[in-house]
Amino acid sequence: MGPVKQRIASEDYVTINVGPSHPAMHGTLRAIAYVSGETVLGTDLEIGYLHRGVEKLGENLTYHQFIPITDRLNYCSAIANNVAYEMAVEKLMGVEVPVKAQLIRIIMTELSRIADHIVLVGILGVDLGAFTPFFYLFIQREEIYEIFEWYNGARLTNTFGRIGGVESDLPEDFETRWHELKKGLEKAIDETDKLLTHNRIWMDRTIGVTPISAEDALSWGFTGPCLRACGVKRDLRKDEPYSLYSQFDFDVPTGKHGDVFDRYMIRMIEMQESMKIIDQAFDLYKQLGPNEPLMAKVPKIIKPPEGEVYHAIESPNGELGFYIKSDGTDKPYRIKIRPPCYMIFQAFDELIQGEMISDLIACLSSLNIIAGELDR
Amino acid sequence: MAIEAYSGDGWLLTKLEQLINWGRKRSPWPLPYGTACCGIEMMAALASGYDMARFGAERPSFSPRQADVLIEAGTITKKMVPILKRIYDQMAEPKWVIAMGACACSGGVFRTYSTLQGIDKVIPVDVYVPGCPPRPEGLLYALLKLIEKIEKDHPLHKKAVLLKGELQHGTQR
Amino acid sequence: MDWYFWIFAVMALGGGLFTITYKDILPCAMGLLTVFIAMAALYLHLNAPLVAVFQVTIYAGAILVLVLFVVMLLMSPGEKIKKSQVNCSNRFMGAVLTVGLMIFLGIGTKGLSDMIGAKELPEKFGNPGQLGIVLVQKFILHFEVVSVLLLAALVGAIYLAKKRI
Amino acid sequence: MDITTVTLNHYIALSVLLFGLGTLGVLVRRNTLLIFMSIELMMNAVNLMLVAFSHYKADLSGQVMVLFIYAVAAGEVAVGLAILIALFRHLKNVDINNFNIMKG
Amino acid sequence: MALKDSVSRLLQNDLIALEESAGCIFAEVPKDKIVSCLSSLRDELGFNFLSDIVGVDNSALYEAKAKKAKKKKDKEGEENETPEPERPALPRFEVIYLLLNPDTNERLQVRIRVPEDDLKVQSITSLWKGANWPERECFDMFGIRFEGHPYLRRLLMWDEFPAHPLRKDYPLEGMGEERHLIYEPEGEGHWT
Amino acid sequence: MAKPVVQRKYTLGERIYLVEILKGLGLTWKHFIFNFRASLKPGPHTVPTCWQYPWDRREIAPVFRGEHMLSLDEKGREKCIACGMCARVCPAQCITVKKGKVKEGEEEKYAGKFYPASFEIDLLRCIFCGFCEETCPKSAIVLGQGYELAQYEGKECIITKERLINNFKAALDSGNLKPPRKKVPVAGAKEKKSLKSGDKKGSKAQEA
Amino acid sequence: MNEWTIAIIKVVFIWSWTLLIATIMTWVERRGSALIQDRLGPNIAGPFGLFQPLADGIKLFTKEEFAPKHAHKILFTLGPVLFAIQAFSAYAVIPFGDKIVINAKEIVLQVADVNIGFLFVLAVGSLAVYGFVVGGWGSNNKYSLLGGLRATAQLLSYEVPLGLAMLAVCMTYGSFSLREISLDQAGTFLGFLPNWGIFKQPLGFLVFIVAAYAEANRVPFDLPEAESELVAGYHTEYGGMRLGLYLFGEYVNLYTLSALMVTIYFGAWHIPYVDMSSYLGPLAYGIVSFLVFFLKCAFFLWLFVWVRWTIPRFRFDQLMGLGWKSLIPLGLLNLFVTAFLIQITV
Amino acid sequence: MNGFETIFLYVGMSFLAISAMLIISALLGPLRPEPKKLETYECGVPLLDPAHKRFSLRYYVVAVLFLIFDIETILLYPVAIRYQVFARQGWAIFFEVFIFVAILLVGLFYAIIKRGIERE
Ligand code: SF4
Ligand code: SF4
Ligand code: SF4
Repeated sequence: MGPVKQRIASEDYVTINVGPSHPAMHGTLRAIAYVSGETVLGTDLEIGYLHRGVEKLGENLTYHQFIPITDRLNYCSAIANNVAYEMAVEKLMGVEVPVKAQLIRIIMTELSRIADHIVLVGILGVDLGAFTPFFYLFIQREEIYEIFEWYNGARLTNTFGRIGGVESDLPEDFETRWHELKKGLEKAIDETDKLLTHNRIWMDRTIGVTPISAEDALSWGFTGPCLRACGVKRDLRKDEPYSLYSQFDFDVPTGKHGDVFDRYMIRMIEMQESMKIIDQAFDLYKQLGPNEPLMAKVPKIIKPPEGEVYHAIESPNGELGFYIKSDGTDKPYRIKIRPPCYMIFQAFDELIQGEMISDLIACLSSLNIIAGELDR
Repeated sequence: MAIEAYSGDGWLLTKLEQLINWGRKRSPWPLPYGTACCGIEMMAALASGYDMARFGAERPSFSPRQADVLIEAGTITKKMVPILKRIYDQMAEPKWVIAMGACACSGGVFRTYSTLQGIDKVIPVDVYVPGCPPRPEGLLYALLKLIEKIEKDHPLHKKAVLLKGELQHGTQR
Repeated sequence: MDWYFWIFAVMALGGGLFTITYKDILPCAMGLLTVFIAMAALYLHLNAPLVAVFQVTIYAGAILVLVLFVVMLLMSPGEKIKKSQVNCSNRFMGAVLTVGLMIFLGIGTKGLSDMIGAKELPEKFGNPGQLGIVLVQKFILHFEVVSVLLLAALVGAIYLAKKRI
Repeated sequence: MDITTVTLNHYIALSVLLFGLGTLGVLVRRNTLLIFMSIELMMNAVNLMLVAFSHYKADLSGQVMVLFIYAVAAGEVAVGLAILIALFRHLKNVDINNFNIMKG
Repeated sequence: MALKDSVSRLLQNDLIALEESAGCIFAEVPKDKIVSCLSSLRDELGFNFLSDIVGVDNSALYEAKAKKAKKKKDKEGEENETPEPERPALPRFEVIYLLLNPDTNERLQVRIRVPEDDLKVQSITSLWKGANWPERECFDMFGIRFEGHPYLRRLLMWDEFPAHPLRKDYPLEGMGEERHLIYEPEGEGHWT
Repeated sequence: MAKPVVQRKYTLGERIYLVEILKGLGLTWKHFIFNFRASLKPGPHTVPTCWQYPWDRREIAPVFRGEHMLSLDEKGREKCIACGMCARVCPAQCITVKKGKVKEGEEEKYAGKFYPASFEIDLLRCIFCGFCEETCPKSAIVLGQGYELAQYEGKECIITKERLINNFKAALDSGNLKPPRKKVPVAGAKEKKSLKSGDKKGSKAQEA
Repeated sequence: MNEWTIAIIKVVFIWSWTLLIATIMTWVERRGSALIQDRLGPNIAGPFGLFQPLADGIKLFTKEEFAPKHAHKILFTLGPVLFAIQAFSAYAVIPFGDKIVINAKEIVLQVADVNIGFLFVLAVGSLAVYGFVVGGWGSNNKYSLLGGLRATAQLLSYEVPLGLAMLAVCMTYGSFSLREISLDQAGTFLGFLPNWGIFKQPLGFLVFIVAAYAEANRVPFDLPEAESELVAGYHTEYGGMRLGLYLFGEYVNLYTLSALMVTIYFGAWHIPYVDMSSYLGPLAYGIVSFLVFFLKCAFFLWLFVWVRWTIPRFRFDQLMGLGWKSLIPLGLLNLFVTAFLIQITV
Repeated sequence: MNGFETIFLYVGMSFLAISAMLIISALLGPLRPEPKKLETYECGVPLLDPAHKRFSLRYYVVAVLFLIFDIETILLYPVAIRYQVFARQGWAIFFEVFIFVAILLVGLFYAIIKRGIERE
């Protein structure tokens, strides 16, 4: 048995196996909780139930063929994965992506960020017993899917973009759709806010639950909303502005205590910030003519020069990085994915010690662990 | 027991069978076993837009004892195989399985060392839903197909045959 | 209305017998539950409806639950108490003692009852209200003392339960 | 309720029988929890007697007494089980024969 | 570049190589010095954020290179008999630590090379708590052992899995490993 | 500037539970009444947020990547030349094409010199990425809008050439055919290069 | 018609009535939740999906019934049975209308008007614990056991405030009999308000309703079956009809509690300011009183559903804290205020 | 007949109906017990340890508290029902009840201070 069990010397515990087929474990995570009464003394985590061998698969597919695989990493925000991977390869090849393509990428990434946060907030609500916000939010998520679908034909796993650009232009009715969506989103976020944020039951359930300090969070390798919830203002969009993010005006919300409530609030605010970014990006986009290039000039078969590269973007969950080593052939020599929740989930045991069983669920949901990118 | 002696097509029993089938097909409680991306689409199917509850498939029951339809949505890795099998085994009869998505059906794009190439290798599958992920409509269509299949079932007949069979073969299993 | 008495008398005795003989603890408790409910029914028969309800609320709804709680905390259903079911050395002695006790008690109470002699039941005997009046008029001091007793029990129980030996 | 043939004696008999069962339970069972249950059985027998007397003698004090007995029984069970739990922590079972630490 | 300078100044003798590839800086240090190097990088240059740990199996790369070189040699003909000055064979594995300085947003990649016959590396879990799982994963995928790791066990594959799947000699579709259906032993008594 | 997260101290209203709960109840009541009214209306699509699937379907995007089809040209000839590009580029390796040489007298059936003697797609494997469509030099293979793919048997999901062509015919009849693709403008790709990059990158365009 | 026939008719009627309400509640809950959540809910089985509960029932009926190996076979079955019996029995003393006169024979619309009235409901209600203890313990499953423990602790904790609220009620009305209490609520209070219990016991009603939600295991107090924590709580191992009994029992409990609330706090079958009996014939009056009573119950039943889909659930310690630190003091306060008011008014 | 018979009739009928339901259900449903099916469900993995290791004693404290307070309410019922009568005789009973409750409140405070009913 693991170190957790060694740590808990007292015999006063019961093990409760949470997962893999547990409603709160999203199918593939497993935590063995050592509880005494309702208090969790510690948890042994077991992951790898969704280890699909993506990295090995990447070594056997061409650079292009790997794009659809990245969709399936963080399936809540597939597009962000695509973009991260494509940008890494582009960096390796030294390709400059046309502005219009970048704008489309930004719009889509932010949309997928909203979609991701919707899943998180909705599921957090469901796990804490409030079902209705999930449904309100999912209606809007459905609208986002609709946009994706009309953009390039798939709802979830878009296989968005190509190395060197994007594969198609925004549909003509994007503007109307976006405005509709924006209205709906604002309403849904507002309703969720009304139903949850100030409800004392919700506050009791989330405030002060599984907090983490900024130092610990950094040491564990937290990134993204979970890190910002601790008060560290770190957002790759601001700090290492890739693509065109430096041109946009948006806020990076930070929390203070790093507890579930802060993580939840950060996501709620980030959704609104993302909407702002999309608006700005779309304004820029509209200034460009219809025949602006969407693709950079890249060879038909992608053969980056020998070398290695690490590139990270701010995915909805945090720093999503791709390390790619190329040996000059048309297949990557080694792809290593740095998924954000992989590092975050490690800290789960430390977060949960001394909290209660119900908090285990709340904490897990608030960390937004996506098994697909956790296990790869 | 009278039911045991059931042999063919008594009117009452046929009606009873129809009634049972009607009940079963109108209330297929799902066990949503969403392991990966397909799970998200399954959620979408359960959510407002498509609302699987209209078919009576509300109340997702995570306990296998209470569920009728195992919706296997997502990749099953080799590490997960024993768990999937166990959950299937622990479901109460009658039970059905929907394999949702390429991964569940055949392993999909993940032809790798750690992925199970199709859940039909370990548990029987009633309906396959190709797609990666299938649209929620695709899942609903599969559900409708499953309902069709349930309709054709002969619950009492099966039971009679089963009981007879057990009498003959003893308890070999 | 004899059947009423006999049904519940048999129920009570059966439940009691089950309780002290069955090998598994939780069914034993269920037996005891039967006894309690049968007793409550008998109380109704005896014009003591209030006592009957309290019997269910307190004995069945609280005391037995407390016992069950401890069962849940300390034992498992698989843990058959078969082997240690009966205290063999005490069995014979227990039986003898019990029979003696029963005879003694039976004769004693019978004598007592004969001594007091039967009385006519007044109208509305056993109405909840009357009970209250009796309680307040005759037993008000006891009433207060009981609260102290309960307090002591509460404090004692919590102290003991929290204490680690 | 008209009671014709069921007399006080019936109740006395029933009560004594129950009391006997309770005693037997206390004496022969080794599981402490069962002993507790048997004690409850005995108390119930006593209660029954009290109520029966109160009915046949047309005196409500008997019923009030029963109320107080409830309180006492509750106190007894609460403390008794607490002691049992404390002992259990020590001995890890509930067999009465093991509880001889009181003997010193 | 300022970063390069400061790194080379800080690590001085320990630095084997400092190269840049596609805008990323890779510093190579000796295997046994990794803990001290990383801790000095962390404490003095502010690289106090560990992004990830990457393991790489270079065997196929070397093979391909050797083949290429041989082909080249063959093509160039026999006149050039003198063998090329053989570089000492590089170790098979490498481990790359991806560091980040959250204040200046500089990234630094630190590389160590691990030969196949000595698959032991000092664990850096004492420096970063977050190094725990990446190291475990590295062990799982490549078989590199991290000494001093609190709980070095397979992470993604199940415990009984016999191979290290990300090594280049492991086929993509596996070698037919199946996870045994572990059912608890028959009969009672196991849990009471 | 860092945006502060909302206040975390409980106000009195929050403290006594009731106010917020009543507010929430009001909100859900609004939804309920709205949807209740809507649900009483006749017609399949009553509640605006809920699509009653078998009778009331969402509009599928014309570019949707659903079940494949093999297209015929205007003269009803099969476009596919069995070049195998799609099979090669497919990440899931689910396409099998067998080449056949067009015999004499069959020219009106096939557009090219070669034709696929058999063309099978294993839908169970396919991940609907659209790469095959994108690569096909003749725009022969197209991903249609069919999404009702569920089958009782796994082998029924391996679709054959007949079905692929039938799909196309059905789509043609119902007018659901995808619009022709639009070329993606490539940076710096001037006139001469456009051909080359066009066949690689010229992807489907979807102004619907 | 002699007494027994009437009694049997009443028993059969009210039994099937509660069963019917429970089934309809299943439907109401599903459709109601669906409409609250912008979807449609079951609408395929029968018109408006009305037969959905029937389908569920048939499904559960014909589902495999088995007890897991490690479960205690007797207790595993006994749990749901106890729970259901308890749930059904509690309704016995609650009225469902005033009275109906047929052939000059007065039939009280209540199974049994006993002088201990709501104490009977409380007593039977306190037996609900057994369903959870026996089922949870008998399943021999960790989730079930934890769910059972939670359920028990919760039920016990909230029984006290419930009792305290009732205590104040009984002080005000001087009776336990629910029929007497209902009859007392005719007319007006202070001249302008309907003479309903809620206006005499507003605080008491608050305590009562919160405790009632907890007793019924409804959100926000549905910890015992907290789906996301304990798979399905105490009925994790249950399937088939045994599960059906638990689910039914829950809805029957809801009905009982709503009826109790209506009887005590909402003027039972009285319509404010209107004295029905003076306008209507004896038969019509009986039926109207029944309908009025039922409509009032329906509101509370709907409230249960409505609240459930609006708010999140508590955590265990918060639940306990609410019960012991807020509700019990509130209940006691209410008790003393009532006592004080009575003291100064008599 | 004071109504109690009817209640027992009611209860008895419930019992019969419910048993009938279970029996019919057992007859109609299939029964295919297999060893794996009969295993305890634990999220799909083998059991880690027995379900019945000791759980927390907080539950016990709650139960004890409940027991005591239940008795308290029970004892107050007889008083409460005739309270209006007593009230006419002066404040004595009011204070009696007050003291009675106050003494028990001490117990509640003790339990809360000892943190018996919340986290341990
Ligand atoms: S089939 Fe596709 S979408 Fe579904 S789980 Fe597999 S990879 Fe994900
Ligand atoms: S479909 Fe297109 S790519 Fe595939 S073989 Fe035919 S012509 Fe070639
Ligand atoms: S859509 Fe993608 S996976 Fe499917 S056949 Fe075409 S290339 Fe292959």
